[in-house]
Amino acid sequence: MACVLGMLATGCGSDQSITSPVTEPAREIDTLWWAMFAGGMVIFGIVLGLLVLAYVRRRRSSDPDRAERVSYAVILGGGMVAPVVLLAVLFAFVIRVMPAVSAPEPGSTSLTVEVTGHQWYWEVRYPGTDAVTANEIHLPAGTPVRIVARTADVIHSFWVPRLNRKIDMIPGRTNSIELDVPKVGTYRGQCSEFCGLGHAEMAFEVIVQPPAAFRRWLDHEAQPAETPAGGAAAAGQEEFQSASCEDCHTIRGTPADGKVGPDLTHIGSRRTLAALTIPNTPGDLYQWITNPQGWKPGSRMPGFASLPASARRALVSYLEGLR
Amino acid sequence: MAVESPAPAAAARIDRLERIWAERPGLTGWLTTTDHKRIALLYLATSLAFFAAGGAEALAMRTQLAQPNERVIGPATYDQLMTMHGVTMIFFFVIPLSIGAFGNYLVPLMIGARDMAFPRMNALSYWLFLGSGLLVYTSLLLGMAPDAGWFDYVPLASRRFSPGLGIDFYALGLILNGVSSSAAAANFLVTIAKLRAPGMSLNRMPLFCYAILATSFSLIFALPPLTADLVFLELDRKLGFKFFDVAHGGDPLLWQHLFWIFGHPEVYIIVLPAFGIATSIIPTFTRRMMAAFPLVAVAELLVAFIGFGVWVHHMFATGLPATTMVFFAAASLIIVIPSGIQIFAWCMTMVTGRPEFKTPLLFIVGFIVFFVFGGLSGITLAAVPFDQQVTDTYYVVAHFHYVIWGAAVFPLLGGLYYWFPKVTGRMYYERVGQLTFWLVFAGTNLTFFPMHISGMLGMPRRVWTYPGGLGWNVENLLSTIGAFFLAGGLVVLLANLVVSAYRGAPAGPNPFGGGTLEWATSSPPPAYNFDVIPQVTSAYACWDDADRADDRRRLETGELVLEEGHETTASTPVDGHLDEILHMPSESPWPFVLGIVATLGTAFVLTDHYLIAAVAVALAAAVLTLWHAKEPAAA
Amino acid sequence: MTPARTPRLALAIQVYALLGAPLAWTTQLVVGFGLTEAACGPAGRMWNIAIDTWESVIFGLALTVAAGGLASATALHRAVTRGAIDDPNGRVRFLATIGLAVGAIFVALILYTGTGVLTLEECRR
Amino acid sequence: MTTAPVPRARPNGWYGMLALVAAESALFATLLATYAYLRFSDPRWPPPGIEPPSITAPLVLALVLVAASAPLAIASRTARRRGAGPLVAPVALALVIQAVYLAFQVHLYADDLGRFSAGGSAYGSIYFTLLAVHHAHVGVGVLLDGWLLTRLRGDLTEYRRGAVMAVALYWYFVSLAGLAVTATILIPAW
Repeated sequence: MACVLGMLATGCGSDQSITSPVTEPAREIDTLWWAMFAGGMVIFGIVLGLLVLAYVRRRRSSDPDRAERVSYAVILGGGMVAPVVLLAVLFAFVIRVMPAVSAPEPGSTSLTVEVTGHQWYWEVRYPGTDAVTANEIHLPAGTPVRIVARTADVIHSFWVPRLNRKIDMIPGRTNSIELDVPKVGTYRGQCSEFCGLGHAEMAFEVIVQPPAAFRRWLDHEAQPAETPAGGAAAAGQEEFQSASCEDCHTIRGTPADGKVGPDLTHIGSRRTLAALTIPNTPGDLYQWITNPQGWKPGSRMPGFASLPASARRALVSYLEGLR
Repeated sequence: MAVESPAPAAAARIDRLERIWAERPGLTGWLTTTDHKRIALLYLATSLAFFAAGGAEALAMRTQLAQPNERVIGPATYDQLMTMHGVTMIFFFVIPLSIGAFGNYLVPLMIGARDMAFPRMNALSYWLFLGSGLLVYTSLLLGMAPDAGWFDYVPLASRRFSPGLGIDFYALGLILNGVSSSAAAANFLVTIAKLRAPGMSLNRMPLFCYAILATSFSLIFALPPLTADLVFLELDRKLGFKFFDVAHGGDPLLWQHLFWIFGHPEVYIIVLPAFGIATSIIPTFTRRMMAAFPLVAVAELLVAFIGFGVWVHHMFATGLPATTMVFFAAASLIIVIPSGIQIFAWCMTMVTGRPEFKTPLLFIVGFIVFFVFGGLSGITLAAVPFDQQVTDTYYVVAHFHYVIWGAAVFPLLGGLYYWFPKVTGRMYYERVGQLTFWLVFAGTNLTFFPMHISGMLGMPRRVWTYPGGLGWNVENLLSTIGAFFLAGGLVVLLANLVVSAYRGAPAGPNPFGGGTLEWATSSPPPAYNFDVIPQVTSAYACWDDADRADDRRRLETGELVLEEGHETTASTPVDGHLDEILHMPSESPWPFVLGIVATLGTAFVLTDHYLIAAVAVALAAAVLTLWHAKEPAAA
Repeated sequence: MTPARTPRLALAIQVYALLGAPLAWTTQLVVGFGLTEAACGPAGRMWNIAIDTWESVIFGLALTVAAGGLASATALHRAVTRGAIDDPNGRVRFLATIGLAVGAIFVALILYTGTGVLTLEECRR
Repeated sequence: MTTAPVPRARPNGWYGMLALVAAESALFATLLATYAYLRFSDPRWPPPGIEPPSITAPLVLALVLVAASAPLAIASRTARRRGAGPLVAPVALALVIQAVYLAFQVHLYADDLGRFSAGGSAYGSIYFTLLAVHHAHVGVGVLLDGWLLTRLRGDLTEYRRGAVMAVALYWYFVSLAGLAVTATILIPAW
């Protein structure tokens, strides 16, 4: 069992581990886990002990009546009485933790973020503002936030292991969980309900900032895209319209209002592309535009290898300019 | 207690029995057989073939997951492999092997009967199973296998998001498989209720039969919800019904509820026969009766019964009200008690007996280790908040592989060794057998233990690839190495059995000194099983030498030899008093024909040829009227 | 009125000892789960059903029926060990032992379920 | 006619039918639970534009179906005791009533299909599926009656004795299921 602890210890630091909680609910689940783990190891030890005892005593024959009486005692004790008591304790512990991980009471949160699952990215909206982004959820530190989880197509599951339990996004239902993150930082999450070809490449990040910095980010995010000054970026904007990108993507402040793909209004300021599949650098963006299926097989975005390289470079500089 | 050369009068009776029960030789014999032993061997061969297919799918998946960002297999192929791996291992390997092969072969022998209650329906169950397996595997060969996971959640499985025929292959194939399993379950229930040897009251029935009884109850009541669910899905996909379409009043959670009302009893259906095998092997190798016999018997029935009230623990993350979930959390916790009773009963039988750790018992010890470890991780999954963290991660994959592979397949492997002498008449090589145990034991741990860790580190299920740098790389590499190591161990195990089948030392009727009635017959048993229907006075009839000697005497006088045709005895269900002599139908081509007609009919529904499918249904009805055209020989 | 003298009653007690507690839990699960599903669902919210009162009624009924099953199993077991019931092949004693185990487990399960449902807040997702 | 004493336990065929009845009752329980589940997940039930079904015709027909299994019960008791009573006549009578019942129900079913579609809403889907499954069971039952009549010519062998009892058990189940299905279908009309 040493190897269990060893592996888990090395894993503690990892970015998506259940055993490195940051918020109150995640900590309660973590405590519940380690309690169950300890109890489990004790019981596992007892059974292993019995098996070893059976091996050690294999030569000795005991008188049948006494054997049956001893067996009945151990079976009734270990198989019925002890479990009823131990499970009652565990059940009480479970009942105590359940409210802490339930959906927030109405009115108990000061910010709401609507996250909608699509086949294979996350649409993020901030009600009360025009801010729409994708795959990266900015939150103010130390503030109770209600995440409203919906889906636009199949069932997905919103899950940031270090912050709270997962919640499924089911058509026709509005589920929600509370994220009240005390520590500033970036926390990785991933879709955890099989949703088709791109299920493996449907990750997202929760970026927790100090409240002031968050406020600045939100105001900026709500602004429509600045029109590019000139040069390559302006050429890129025409390319964006003529190459039918606008049928799938929305850029607020421009005629582009497609709903199939994510909102690209401030794509330049995002850290990653294609739901955390690739970093957001001009080179990667160029590769992505040329052949998205190479990075994310099954993605709905067609490849634009047929466009001349100069057009694709113009597109990249236009999109990178959308800070 | 060996069968010495019988006196002349007895020899004449045995010859007459052999002539009556003789089977047609060659292929037609196999196609028309209704002998439960030959049907069991058909089940064994077919389920092992599907096991090889399922294993190959697993190795392909593990190769793709060996390292981060690998591109050996694309997501389209991976999703088909992972769905087919799940469907194959559950529906075409572990249940047909445990119920079709072990159940069919052993239940009539253990209760002292000459065959199952409905021999021809028994054959039909096999041919429908084979038909459904081939139907589903045609989809893989055509490259359009189902790809929405073994539980096939809607709306991903609806026509809009899975337009191909893959999901239709899944739904119709499993409906056909469900019919086969329901027929088998009904067959077992009536056999165990009516065909027990005189004197075998409920408290003298072998514990393996209690496990099969519990499994059959589960099958009878669990399969209809799955069939209804699959019919709803097909109506939605093919005729545009609105069961699961939210815009028109439907609800995707309806699919999940109905699937898991079937799903969880299904996993107890997988593990219960394995409990039965464990409770058969342990008394033989510890030379004492199973401790607390009544408690172990009721524990198996309780696991099946409470298993129907736990299904929402698969849906804890769907946002149901806490008060709804708590019903199922409580039941999921309490179901540990029947398992606990059995674990302590097994251990105490070994502690207070004189265990001889031969290969079968080694596999059972391995089974206990995995079942306790998997059972404990199961309890953690019953704790709602923790399950809401780890559901749909590799922690759950590790749990159910420990419980299905470790706790269901290990006793099956032990059972293969334990009853190998009875089925083939030859002994397996003991030292090689123990080697295969340690290989498979190590392989299982190396493959499935690391998955606990990658699951705790947040790795979701069913991902065809994963990024590096999240601490998952080591675990996945170990699992892949373990998977190939495990495959190697299984090849050695199979080789050991195949070679021993031809070159093993001849084994007498009871090489291990087993206590149940199958050890009272020769190895391999004759077509009619028992020349005299045995009288039973205890749960371990083979250890009652007086009764067995009594059988030899009654062979002389011809009492209960029943040699006027395919005959066996029937007794009252509770107390096992001799009630009447039954006439059993003999071999017949109709089960095979009906199997083909039903499979083709399903295939026509699949390809929207509803008219031809209707013709197939009419044809099936015609075959059924001919089923007993010549009524079994009336007395 | 020892069960031996009235076989029909003895049979009824045996059946109650075996099936009383399990069926009580099944009813609690089906009715209780159905109630929460209905009352917290989109249609049910309009009828504002007093869930907790109904759940405690179901809980009470199930518990008494199950406890009755356990009690009759104990009586049966004591009667058969005292030899008051003729049991040639040991089947009645076998069923009595089973009835005790079944009764105890389902009483515990009904207690777990009932306390859990009543502790948690109605319809909180 | 066999001379052996009447066995205490029922024939294997009867127990086999009991297992089938158990599985089919699980199927009907699933369908009725689905009806209830969909009812509770949709405030407007039945959806606007679909009037609830009329009460009289389905109720009367359900009671007729229950009555139709009475002659079968008589035949079954006669078979069980190997009595001298008639067997062919009661089975034939039951077959006629049940066939007429089925004709009426199919007519009502076609009439409903004219009023609203199965693919229009979840209500339509479960309504038509539930009725179709029950009508199918009645159809199979009528075929069983027909098959039984062809086998009852000549004396009552053990096989035929079991067959009569099994078919009677099947019809007890189908008529009770008919009551449950009718009651569920008429929920909106209460």
